[in-house]
Amino acid sequence: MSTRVHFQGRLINRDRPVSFKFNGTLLNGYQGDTLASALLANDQMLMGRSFKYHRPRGVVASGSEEPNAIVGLGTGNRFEPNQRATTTEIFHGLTATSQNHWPSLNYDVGIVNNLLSRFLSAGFYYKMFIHPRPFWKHIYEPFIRHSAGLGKAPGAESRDADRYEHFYAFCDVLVIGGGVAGLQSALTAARAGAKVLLLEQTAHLGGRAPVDGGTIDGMDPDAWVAKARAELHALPNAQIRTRTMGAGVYDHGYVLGYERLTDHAPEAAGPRHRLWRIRAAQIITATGAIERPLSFAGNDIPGVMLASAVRDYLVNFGVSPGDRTVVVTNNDDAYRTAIALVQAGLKVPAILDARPEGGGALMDEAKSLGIRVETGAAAVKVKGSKCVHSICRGVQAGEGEVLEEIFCDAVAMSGGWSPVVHLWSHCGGKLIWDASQATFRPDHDRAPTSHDGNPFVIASGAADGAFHLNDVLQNAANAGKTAAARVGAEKGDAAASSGEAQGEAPLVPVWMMPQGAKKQLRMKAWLDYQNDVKVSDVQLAAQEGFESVEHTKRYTTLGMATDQGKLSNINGLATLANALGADIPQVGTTTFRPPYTPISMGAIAGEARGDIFQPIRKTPMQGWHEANGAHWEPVGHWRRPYAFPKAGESVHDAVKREVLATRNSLGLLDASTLGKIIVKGPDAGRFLDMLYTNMMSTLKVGKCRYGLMCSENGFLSDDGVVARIDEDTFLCHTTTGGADRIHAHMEEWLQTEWWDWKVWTVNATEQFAQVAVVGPNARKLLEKLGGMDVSKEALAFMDWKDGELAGFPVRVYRISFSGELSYEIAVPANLGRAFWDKLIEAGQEWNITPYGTEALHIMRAEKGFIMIGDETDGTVIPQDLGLDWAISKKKDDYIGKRAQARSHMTDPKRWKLVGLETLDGSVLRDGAYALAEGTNENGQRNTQGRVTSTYRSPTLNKGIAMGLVLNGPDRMGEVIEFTAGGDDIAKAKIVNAVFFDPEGEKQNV
Amino acid sequence: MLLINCPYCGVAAEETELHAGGEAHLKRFGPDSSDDDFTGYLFHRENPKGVHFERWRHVNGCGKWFHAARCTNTLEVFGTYSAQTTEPPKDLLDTLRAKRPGFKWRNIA
Amino acid sequence: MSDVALALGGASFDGLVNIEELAGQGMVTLRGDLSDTTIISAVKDVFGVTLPGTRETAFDGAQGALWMSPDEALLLCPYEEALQRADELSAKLHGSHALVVNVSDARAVFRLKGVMLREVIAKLAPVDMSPDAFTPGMVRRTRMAQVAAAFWMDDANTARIVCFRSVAAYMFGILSVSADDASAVNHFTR
Amino acid sequence: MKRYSAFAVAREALRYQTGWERAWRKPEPKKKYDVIIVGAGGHGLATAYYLGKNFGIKNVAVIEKGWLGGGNTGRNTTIIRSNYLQDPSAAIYEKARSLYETLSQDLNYNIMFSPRGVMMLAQTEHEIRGYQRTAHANNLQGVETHFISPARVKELCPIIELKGPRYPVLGALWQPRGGTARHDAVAWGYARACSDMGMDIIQQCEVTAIRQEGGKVQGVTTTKGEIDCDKLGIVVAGHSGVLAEMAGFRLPIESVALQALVSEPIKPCMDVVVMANTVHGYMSQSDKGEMVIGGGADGYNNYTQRGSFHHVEETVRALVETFPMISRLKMLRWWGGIVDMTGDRSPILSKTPLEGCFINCGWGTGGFKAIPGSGWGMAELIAKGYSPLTAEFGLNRFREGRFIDESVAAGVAH
Repeated sequence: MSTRVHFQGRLINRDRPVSFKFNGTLLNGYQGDTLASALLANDQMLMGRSFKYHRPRGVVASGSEEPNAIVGLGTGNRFEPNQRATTTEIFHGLTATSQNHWPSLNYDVGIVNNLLSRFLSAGFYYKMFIHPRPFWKHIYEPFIRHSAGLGKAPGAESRDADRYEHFYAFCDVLVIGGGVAGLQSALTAARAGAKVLLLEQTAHLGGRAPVDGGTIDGMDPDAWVAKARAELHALPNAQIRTRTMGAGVYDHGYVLGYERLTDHAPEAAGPRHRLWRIRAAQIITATGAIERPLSFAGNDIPGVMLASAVRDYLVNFGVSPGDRTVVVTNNDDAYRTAIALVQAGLKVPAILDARPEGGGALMDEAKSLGIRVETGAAAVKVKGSKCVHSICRGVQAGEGEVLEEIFCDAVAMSGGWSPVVHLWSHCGGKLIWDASQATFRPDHDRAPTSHDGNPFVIASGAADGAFHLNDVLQNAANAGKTAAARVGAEKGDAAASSGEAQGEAPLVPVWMMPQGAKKQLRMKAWLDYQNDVKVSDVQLAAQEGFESVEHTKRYTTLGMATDQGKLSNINGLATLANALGADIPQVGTTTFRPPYTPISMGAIAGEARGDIFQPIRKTPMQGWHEANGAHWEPVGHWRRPYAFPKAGESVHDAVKREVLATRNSLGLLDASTLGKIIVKGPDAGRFLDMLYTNMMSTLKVGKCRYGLMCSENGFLSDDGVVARIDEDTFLCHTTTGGADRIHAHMEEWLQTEWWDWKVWTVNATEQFAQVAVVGPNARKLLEKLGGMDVSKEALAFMDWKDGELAGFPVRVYRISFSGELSYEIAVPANLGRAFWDKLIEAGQEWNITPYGTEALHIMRAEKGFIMIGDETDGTVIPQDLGLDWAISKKKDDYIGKRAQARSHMTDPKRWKLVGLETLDGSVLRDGAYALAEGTNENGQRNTQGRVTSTYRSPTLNKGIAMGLVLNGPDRMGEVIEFTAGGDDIAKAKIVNAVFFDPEGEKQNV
Repeated sequence: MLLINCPYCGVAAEETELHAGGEAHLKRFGPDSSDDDFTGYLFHRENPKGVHFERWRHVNGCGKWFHAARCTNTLEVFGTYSAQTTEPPKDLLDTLRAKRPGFKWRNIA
Repeated sequence: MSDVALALGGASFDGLVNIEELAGQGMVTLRGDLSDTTIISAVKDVFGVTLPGTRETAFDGAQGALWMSPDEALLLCPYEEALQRADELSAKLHGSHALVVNVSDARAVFRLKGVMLREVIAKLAPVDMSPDAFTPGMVRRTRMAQVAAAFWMDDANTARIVCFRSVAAYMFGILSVSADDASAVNHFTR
Repeated sequence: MKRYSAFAVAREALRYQTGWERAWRKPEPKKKYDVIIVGAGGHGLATAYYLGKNFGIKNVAVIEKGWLGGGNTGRNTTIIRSNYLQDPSAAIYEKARSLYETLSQDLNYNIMFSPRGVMMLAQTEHEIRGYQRTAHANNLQGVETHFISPARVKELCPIIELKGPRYPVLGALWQPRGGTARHDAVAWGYARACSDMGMDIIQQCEVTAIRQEGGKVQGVTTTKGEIDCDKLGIVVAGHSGVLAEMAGFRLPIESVALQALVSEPIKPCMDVVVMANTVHGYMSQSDKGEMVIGGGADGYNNYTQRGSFHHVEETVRALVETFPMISRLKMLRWWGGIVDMTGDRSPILSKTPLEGCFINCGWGTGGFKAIPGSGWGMAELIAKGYSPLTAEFGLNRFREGRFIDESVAAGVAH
């Protein structure tokens, strides 16, 4: 039985009881408890079910390496699956539920998988369920998905009640880990003058040292930690962040820090998590080490725990996992657990030490406390199901003959310690095998390198393979000194504190217990607890030729659970190496990838949710559009009105009304989003001649010209009207989506190719609000506003002019994208809304009608004007669109000209732009293809064209379309067939693309 | 997450301030060029596993294009320099020869 | 002109810092060789300041200049004077290779006031905002969350941030969230 | 080869799995092969498999620098679809998809093809038109796709947010027989079948030179010695440029990092694959329960298999907006792969200037879904010198300006 004992508990406050719920039952703990320690205190050893076999599982570790005690936390919009009980601080009202079972944690029908486990060996899925074919998708797969999956999915409609944020920080030396090594490294670096930031994933500094004992500078470790913290706090160049995990090390010194602000206090205001994006010149990984389990049969039964975890629960939280704990070890450190248990008044029936000669001073101390020590011993198997019943002792050198059954209710195991090398390795740091400690540790000669080619990560303390307390401190001080020196901080005293602790005898590697365990035992010896990978599975993988560690990992799923193999990787690797008859370093390790432990999606997304998910670009008139019922269309980051439906009016009807009102009287378009780029300089004309297919250098001051721009690959990329402002200055209009892109395109050519040309550009798009006043009554409206002459004589088609209208300073362009009499009027953006309001007010007598993008599209299509993005798709050249007239024949060169000379571009079989009209006046489908006879070699139906734009024209009251058709312009009047959904076809006649006012009489008035 | 010094404004810019612009020192081939030259100019890119010369723009910053010499395998940035040049500066090449003896990129070695 | 309407109509927010959309900020973009003596003296004549060095600012009361790139400066003056000053500078530079554009309406300007302003900016921009790295007298063009921006500090407790007008609401949104009272990081202050 | 079946599994369970043999042999290289394939990823192994199966060419070696299936085959988001716009793409991807349907049976290896359906969300008017066009094209290409309504989208994928404040879901292009498969199993299944046909899969063997004489390929020099061949196929995603240089020609390719990530496993909540191109992210749920997430590629040349974190941030941001319930899930694992990007972002399956040498590369972000079709076409190209599946994917298309551009839906409107 696990229970709270009556003394110790350095992290809990017994004056502050905390009540919480587990699987609906109200339980009590203390402030400072983790969920795991509080559950143990309530004799709730059973905390979850494994992934594959649904085996009952208890907590095995005490930190972020925990594979078993994984729970669902919270409810409703604060529900979070798969949180580790060992790193969850409890608070009043915490609600936790165990996972992966039905109907309950105690009675789970999924345990049937356990009974079948003999069949469910590694690779089982690949060998089964092959026949009959449809069964995989419909029967086998749904079953497998349901029995796997671990935590419950949040509700489909749940919306995270919390918010998140990011923070950018910069430092000379980032120390990851706030144990004594991290503190020593930070102190040394900060004393030398470096700017230091220290991150600690838990709420407490000090790490393991206060639990493990010994003294530092003659002080109790806790006292030294407090002193170190105080010194760092007093230094202006040092910062400490607790509850902040170093999640990942990325190239060039970039580190993600994952700060959990309110997980322990969910009702607190403010963000739940903060993701730190830290740029550090040097990174010290003082991430400690993780104890390895031992591979013996029944090592997954609840009550079998890491020896260090047993010690942690006892010392930190005053909790014991059992009254009678057997310690199984291959090293001296686990003796500390036995000693602590006995000193707490609990029983340790035996220590089973696999080493033939046993240990050193710690063994002697244990013996002096009366603890029985068996050397050369092995745990043959643990008996029990939901709790430990007994442990069977045998000899490590043997095959598993049971010499003695020892009754106990907990087992503390230790297979040695592995430095946490994840952060060292994330960015390419390499490892070497340390045979004396049977572990991988950082290879100092192959550290990750940064932008300057120099090493930027240094491991410190146990993370570097230094385990004795004094070694840890010396190693850590060296790390701090080296890091500081690399950033040029070398003042002060670099001496380390000195640590005293018991010396330890060497460990003996034990990868299977007993070493010759028979198949039946190996099938019950777990490597990866959560994913249910056993020693026998890894051996099978090797037998089947999965020799690379990556193969084995993927074949068996070893190390791929939510703990990412923190407990299982080295044991699995050693098992594989043994099976292959190879050395461990030859087999190598898998790649370590961020994050160190899982981090929330919310934290990654940061503040970007809801209204600030992405910028919504707004024109000065946006407020009017919003107030007048605009139906929106996203265009890049802009949101433009698609139409302005009135109350009770459909969007479709609104579009129709807007077109007719504009054609018949007066329409108004917010064209502010169009790009406006000013190009100035003695070489501006020459530059634009290269940029546009047209000749722009010959444009007269005061005139406008429609121009086309292509990519160097020949494809049409943008179009717009260019106005010549003065001899040296042009204003280039671009499409809405094109403004930034085309400005960047101009700068690229000017900066990187024609840098000797004298041209300056400024993107003035947002300086101006721009309004198109369109329709037969457009001139009357402007005349009513007064201030400048807008007559045909004073301002002819394709002229522009500065002036004043109704007191507003304006620049008026007489250009038309609708075929109507049209003025595009630019005013300073801050006057845009007032000018718009003025137009609306003054235009009432002509029923002035604001229109959206859809009416704009229809009116341009009625006139046969192309639209970038409709008629073009990145594969279309101007010649396809019959725009040869806009391609200057006089120019030697323009961007895209050479490309357009390639064989496929000049192929007469390229599809060309035509108009299309259905025979019955219906509307062709968007994106429809024109059918041709037969099929191609791949059995696909041949085609001879496609629809690029198609609308019902309110003006002509019939369907109109534009499309690209094989030999189209030579086939006027011919009827061809288009797809119309499913097997349906629509017949359409090839016609001129200008459907409305082909002579241009309406715009030229 | 690269960190590259912009030679124009002196900022050690993180990648999110930058726009990658592909291979450096391309020679443009225009209307009278051969198919080979033009195809090479548009498509055939150096793709070394090692030292590479490339273009970047400090787009969320001073807006300037510049050149960088960078290793595609270690991501080391050997240096950055003006966009207004057709070849890498000599001091950078000296640095490269010292750091990466035997490196070769196009006809630069 | 009374019809002048800011992007957000002068929005403000109080939290870790005070955020206010500024009215009356005139801005003129100058493209040209900033080391050209003709340009330097023309700017001095019209805006009363000497063009600043790389990533620096120069101020004389309401008038000022920000270094934007080796060939671009943003010149500051009262809003109502911007057009006239731009014309004046343009005229003085007639014959020089330079481009002067009034961009007062193209941008929105926010002022942050308060000791926590470094922290609010550091939540959004990949820039070292510590006092030893960024000080009054410097200007930084960068990215704030998802949009381009430039900012500088007028004094230890005042910063101004410039972004495009169309994204003013977004900028105000991310600044306000970052300045939420319950979200202090206390990284630059203790 | 002992066949895999429920019976075999039961038999082996009873004798403690002692009877399972190696999934593929571990041979030493012979002096000479009819065909050498360089690269034992999915594409290389599939090419070898169909050389044997369709053309009886079994004297084949597949040479691999590392471990088979260790490159992009095992580093992708496992999506299988063929709803491409252009005819040549639709042909090869649909060939692949249809082969995936029966691949488990063909290989006697459960590759877990799960035709759960793939939807590509339309979130702008422009995307609606683009996907409608694709649906029309697919109909003529023999690829089953439909444009579906927002209500149907919600029905198929209840966790989606239809009315996101920024980009409401306006519909989707739906391919009901698209889906996912177990990526590693595809490589393992092909490898086992190849080995069973007598082909040699030689791992841990790096090609250091390509030998030629009179403009014709003679063989390769490797870290395990010289090996001769009549024909050589280069199928080494991520390192194509290096091999091409050995063969003496250049490729229109740049290598960049592409990243993906998975969440911790949760119970089934999403039974389709969703791609949201406007916001740049896609997501599905694996059989283990992990949400499998992918996004955009880096813009710079990179061989490190480490991408830049801000792409992950952009992708996750987009997906939290599209699927709000994932906000409190956690990113478990993140990884990168090196992908070959060509000038038009479509692959190259082609003869080369070196006679007898063929190349298959440039799959960019879309290689996994194409494996069986690519292998099928490549095998035909190597065996017969021509394949209708690969005909349009030749190297010469760049010179001619004849692109296969699948990004056409990305154009921007007024």
